[in-house]
Amino acid sequence: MSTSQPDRELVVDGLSIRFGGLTAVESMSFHVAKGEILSLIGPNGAGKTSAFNAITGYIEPNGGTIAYRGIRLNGLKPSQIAAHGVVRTFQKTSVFMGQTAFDNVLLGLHLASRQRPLAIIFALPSVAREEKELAEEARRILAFVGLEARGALLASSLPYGELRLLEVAIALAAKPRLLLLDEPVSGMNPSETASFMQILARIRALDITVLLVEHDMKMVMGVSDRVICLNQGRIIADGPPAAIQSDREVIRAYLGERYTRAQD
Amino acid sequence: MRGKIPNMDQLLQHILNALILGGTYALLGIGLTLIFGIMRVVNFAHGELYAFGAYMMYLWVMVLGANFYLALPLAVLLGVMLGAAMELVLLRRLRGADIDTTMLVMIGAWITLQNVEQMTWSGVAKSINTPFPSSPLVLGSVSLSWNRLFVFVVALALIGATYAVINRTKLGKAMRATFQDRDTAALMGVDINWIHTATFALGSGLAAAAGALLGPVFVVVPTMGDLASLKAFAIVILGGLGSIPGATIGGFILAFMEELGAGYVSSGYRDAMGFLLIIVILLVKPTGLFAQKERIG
Amino acid sequence: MMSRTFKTALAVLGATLLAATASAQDTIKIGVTQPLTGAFAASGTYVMQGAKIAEEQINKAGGVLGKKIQLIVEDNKSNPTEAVSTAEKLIVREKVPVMLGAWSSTLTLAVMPKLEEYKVPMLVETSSSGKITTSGNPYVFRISPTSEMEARAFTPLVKSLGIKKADFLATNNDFGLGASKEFSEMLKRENVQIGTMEVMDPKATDFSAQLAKIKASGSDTLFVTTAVEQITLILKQAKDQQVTARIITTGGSNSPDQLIQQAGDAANGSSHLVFFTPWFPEAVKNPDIARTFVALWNEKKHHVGGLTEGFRGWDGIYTIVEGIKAAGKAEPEAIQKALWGVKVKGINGDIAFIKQGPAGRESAQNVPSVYLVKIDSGKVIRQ
Amino acid sequence: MKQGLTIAWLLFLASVPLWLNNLYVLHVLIMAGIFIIAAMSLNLLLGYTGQLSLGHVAFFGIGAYASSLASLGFAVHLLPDWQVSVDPKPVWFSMLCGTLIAGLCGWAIGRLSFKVRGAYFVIVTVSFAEVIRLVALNWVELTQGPMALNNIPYLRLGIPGLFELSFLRKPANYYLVLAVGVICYVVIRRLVHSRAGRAMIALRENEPLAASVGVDVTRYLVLATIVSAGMAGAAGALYAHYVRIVDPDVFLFIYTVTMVIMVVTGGKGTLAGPIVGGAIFGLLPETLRALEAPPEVQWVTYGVLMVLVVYFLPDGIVPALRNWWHGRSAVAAAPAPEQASTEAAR
Repeated sequence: MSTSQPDRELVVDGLSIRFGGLTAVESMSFHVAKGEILSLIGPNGAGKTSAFNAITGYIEPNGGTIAYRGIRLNGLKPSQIAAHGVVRTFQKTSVFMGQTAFDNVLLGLHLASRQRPLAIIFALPSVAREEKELAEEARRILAFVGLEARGALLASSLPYGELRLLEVAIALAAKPRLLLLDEPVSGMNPSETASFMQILARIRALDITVLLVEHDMKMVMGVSDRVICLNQGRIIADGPPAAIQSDREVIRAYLGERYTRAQD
Repeated sequence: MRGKIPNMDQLLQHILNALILGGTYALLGIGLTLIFGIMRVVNFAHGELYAFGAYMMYLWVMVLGANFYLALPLAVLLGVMLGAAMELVLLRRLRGADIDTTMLVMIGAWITLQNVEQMTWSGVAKSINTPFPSSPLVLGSVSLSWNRLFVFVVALALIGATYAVINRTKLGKAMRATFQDRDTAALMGVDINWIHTATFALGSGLAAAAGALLGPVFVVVPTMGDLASLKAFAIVILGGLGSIPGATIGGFILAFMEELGAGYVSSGYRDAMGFLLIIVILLVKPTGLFAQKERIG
Repeated sequence: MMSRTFKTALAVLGATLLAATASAQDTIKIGVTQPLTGAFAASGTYVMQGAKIAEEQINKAGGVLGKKIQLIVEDNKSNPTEAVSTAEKLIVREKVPVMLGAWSSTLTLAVMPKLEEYKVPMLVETSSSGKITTSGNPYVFRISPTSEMEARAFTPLVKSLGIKKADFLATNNDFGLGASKEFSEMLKRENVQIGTMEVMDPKATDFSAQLAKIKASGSDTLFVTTAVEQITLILKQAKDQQVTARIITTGGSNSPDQLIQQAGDAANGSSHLVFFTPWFPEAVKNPDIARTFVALWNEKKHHVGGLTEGFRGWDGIYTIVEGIKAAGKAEPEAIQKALWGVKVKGINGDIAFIKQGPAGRESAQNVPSVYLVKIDSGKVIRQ
Repeated sequence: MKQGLTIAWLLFLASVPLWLNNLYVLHVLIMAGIFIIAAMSLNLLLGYTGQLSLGHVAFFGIGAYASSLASLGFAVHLLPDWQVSVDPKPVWFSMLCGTLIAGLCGWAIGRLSFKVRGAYFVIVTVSFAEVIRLVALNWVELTQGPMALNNIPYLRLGIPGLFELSFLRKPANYYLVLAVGVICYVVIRRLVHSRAGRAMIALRENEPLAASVGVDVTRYLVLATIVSAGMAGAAGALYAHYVRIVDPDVFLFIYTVTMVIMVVTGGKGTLAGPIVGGAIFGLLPETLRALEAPPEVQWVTYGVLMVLVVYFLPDGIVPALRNWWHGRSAVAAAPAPEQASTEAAR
């Protein structure tokens, strides 16, 4: 088994997902290496988000295994998977709308905190100390994504681009070692996308492995170490961006026209 | 000793009672499940429509002296109108609100309606005269009143009519489409507002019919709707929220459980049967026994 | 209008505390807590109407101690917690020296700790639970019979009615269960076989399951204890299911007139234990008082079916007023002491109290009369 | 500043029995206080985790019954020849039992019922309360059924032979309710400003996202239910030893509805909301009674207010007041950018 190889963070083996009679993912196998940025691409309905949902425990796969650093993730709850360091964002903007940006990040810091219910009720000094540290940490994370000035604003009042940054901040607060980003720049304008790419580079510098699902080919080709192309639930290509760009099957199936469009 | 095997007679009588009771339970359940399935509204005021039907029957027959058979459709019609009015006034502006919000509004409607009834009619129980002979219909060792037989026949007819509306009419087709997928139905040109009003009116009419039928059998009191609501919930949960055949069968199952439970276990826990059933079903098979598709939350 | 609302608001905020200190009053207040809404609304209203008639009569005759009496009526909504609230309000805010209430045993039991707390006597007019007079509350004066007394009064009838086997159907509360218990124990002593003992929710309307079981038990008599609304339905449904056992209702909240009206010919043949027989006032101990009451009741156009409940209010108020007269002042402790000695000619009979409960803390209990009547061809007859 | 305000409020509340010698009003305040505690406990579940539990009165009733039974003692046959009997316990211990048993029931119910959500959850909780009511009504050997548990002893605290505090009179009960209320408030306040409370808020706002950052959904829902049920149980115990009678009617659905109205009107998910709502709806019945309105009017008022609140104050009074206050001060300080951003949000 390839799981034993130390540089393989996440190993997906023979993953199959079906909804009713519909097959979303068919015996898909791939791995994510430590420290890399791996992108999953493919036309709509290719099974990218389904694979994400299976890896992070939101749906139960019909077959195959998912292992993270040798730990089997199948059957674990999303919260348990997050506790192992595998954290995701969502395709549709997903933040805590009724809270301020700062509180959003504070909510995300759940795993970073250690308070026990009884300690909280009796207000032990350790709790107050930790609260202070958490607030500090939340400010740091907000600054990291460039939202330090927005902390006091309600999430619902943030513009779209900043909401997407806030999502990433929430995910970062959960201290991921493997971060799964589901179309993080969809709907962003080119300058927002450019600054997001910079943030991605800084995330990478924190030693966080990234698995990315994205339609924006400029971004995918710009940041990825490796790209996997899916079509109709199957992997049709796997390799460095340059190889994918020139892969005949990818171009034929999907990439060609879309990439040209993205160039415009 | 009356019969040769009295226990057999008792069982037969229980079964007969349960059958008769089940018809009206099903009527209540179908109305509630329709409203939930199509509108996603947990109608806490359902029992009040039931009480309303009974009070309208009382109004026509006992106060205004109308003919019993004429009063019945009139009471149901008034129930339909009240239901339509409630939908237009209370629910229309909450379209798209979450389920808890509509639930709170319906609880408010329930409390208001019940107490307005209490203010109008006072808490004293009313009884309604019927044109049926007072001696019962005797079938061998068991017997039942003509009134209950009439209730059972009309209830079955109304259930049949509801199935026909849902399956045979244009309105029913649009309702089914809305039930499956509201957005797609809207895209296909279904007038969602009209469907919602029609659904709530139909569901309310069925509840009012159950009340108008049972009012003369029992007595009419303002609080009669509470138990009716809770039983309707049990029936609907049993059959799966949104399933009409489920509600039909659920109505009969609940009636049998209550009747046999009271007859052979303990009559004190008769009304607990429904709730125990709800809890057990939801813990074992949360979608109900007859749910058509997975629908949680 | 404005000032009234304002004043009430102040009262609620507690600012009327100064105004509330009793100045020279020109009336003697008597607190009445009855269920005017909720499950027992009908009966509570009748008792209140009977009490109001007594108030009018007493004031017409010059009141008591040279003052008029004034009933302060509070609705306890058939709910024990509300009953406690009404007692609080009557005693603390209205400063009544004596109360009448609270219809059902549960409601009375709820109020009782308040009587002890504030040392105010209460005349109990309807409740039947033995607990009320045996729990050591010296502020309780009960004129209604306990289930046990009712059962004892019934004993001679067991033979004459020829009861061999009896079933019970009782509403699931102190009233119903207490009666089932006392009557079944009494019947067992009389060597009567006990069939099935069924209960029903106080709000239930469908008794088909219970009746099917009762029918199968093959008893000759069915004892039913509940309020008149459920009795009506039971009589009708028993007929539908051809239950042939003789039905006897206990507890005195059975209003035969209302049964005749609402159950029609299903009521025929049923017997009822009542504490007042307005159909033949000559049968009671003080027929003149009974006739006066019936006449006044009809004059007010109150529901004829309410007479058998309404008399309790009359008897209660007359007993209280007698107590105030004997006390010579409208103060709780004096009235409590004086009530022990009163002898009142009431509608039910002569009212006087005997001691019940633990020594030193006895409650007062009257020994009332009990009558059995029968409905025959739509008429109430003596049995 | 904010702390000063809280302390001023507390001092004011503590001073009430000193200047108010109208015992009836004090009684009304005690009852309102007990209901406010129950509403605060419901708010933890409804307001902070967003789960609409319509069986909350069950915990209140369980607390009341458990505490009463422990203080009165009981003997009950669990099997025909297996009798369990408990001797009367001191009232303070009984109240603690009531709280703990209610909390334990909260744990059990939470474990079982959070398998389902939304409409199903609501109906399960309603059914749960009804079943408990029917058990209280029919298990006569334990609960006395409809005959009610009466002569429940009042609380006495003290060291034998030295001093004793007895909670028979109203002022003492008022302080007891106030003390329990403050404790509950402080506990809730600490919880919601901690990791646990943030997890609950996260679940309410966005459950999938909360799970993705590691919030164990069931664990925190159950935790909220335990604390909430325990507090409702404490309120029930206070009620039992104050009113000194408990009957199966304490489980009536209408009390749950009253609590829900209190929380929703005051502002769910705010600390002050249930207190404001509880004060309004705790005092309203007495105000209406003073106005000699028939009792139906009270309920019609409840029903209509409930609908109106959902339409016009969906967040409740407290958030509305807060927004109004913030809006005013913000407009005064820097009108332009604030308005611009609200405009953008629309």
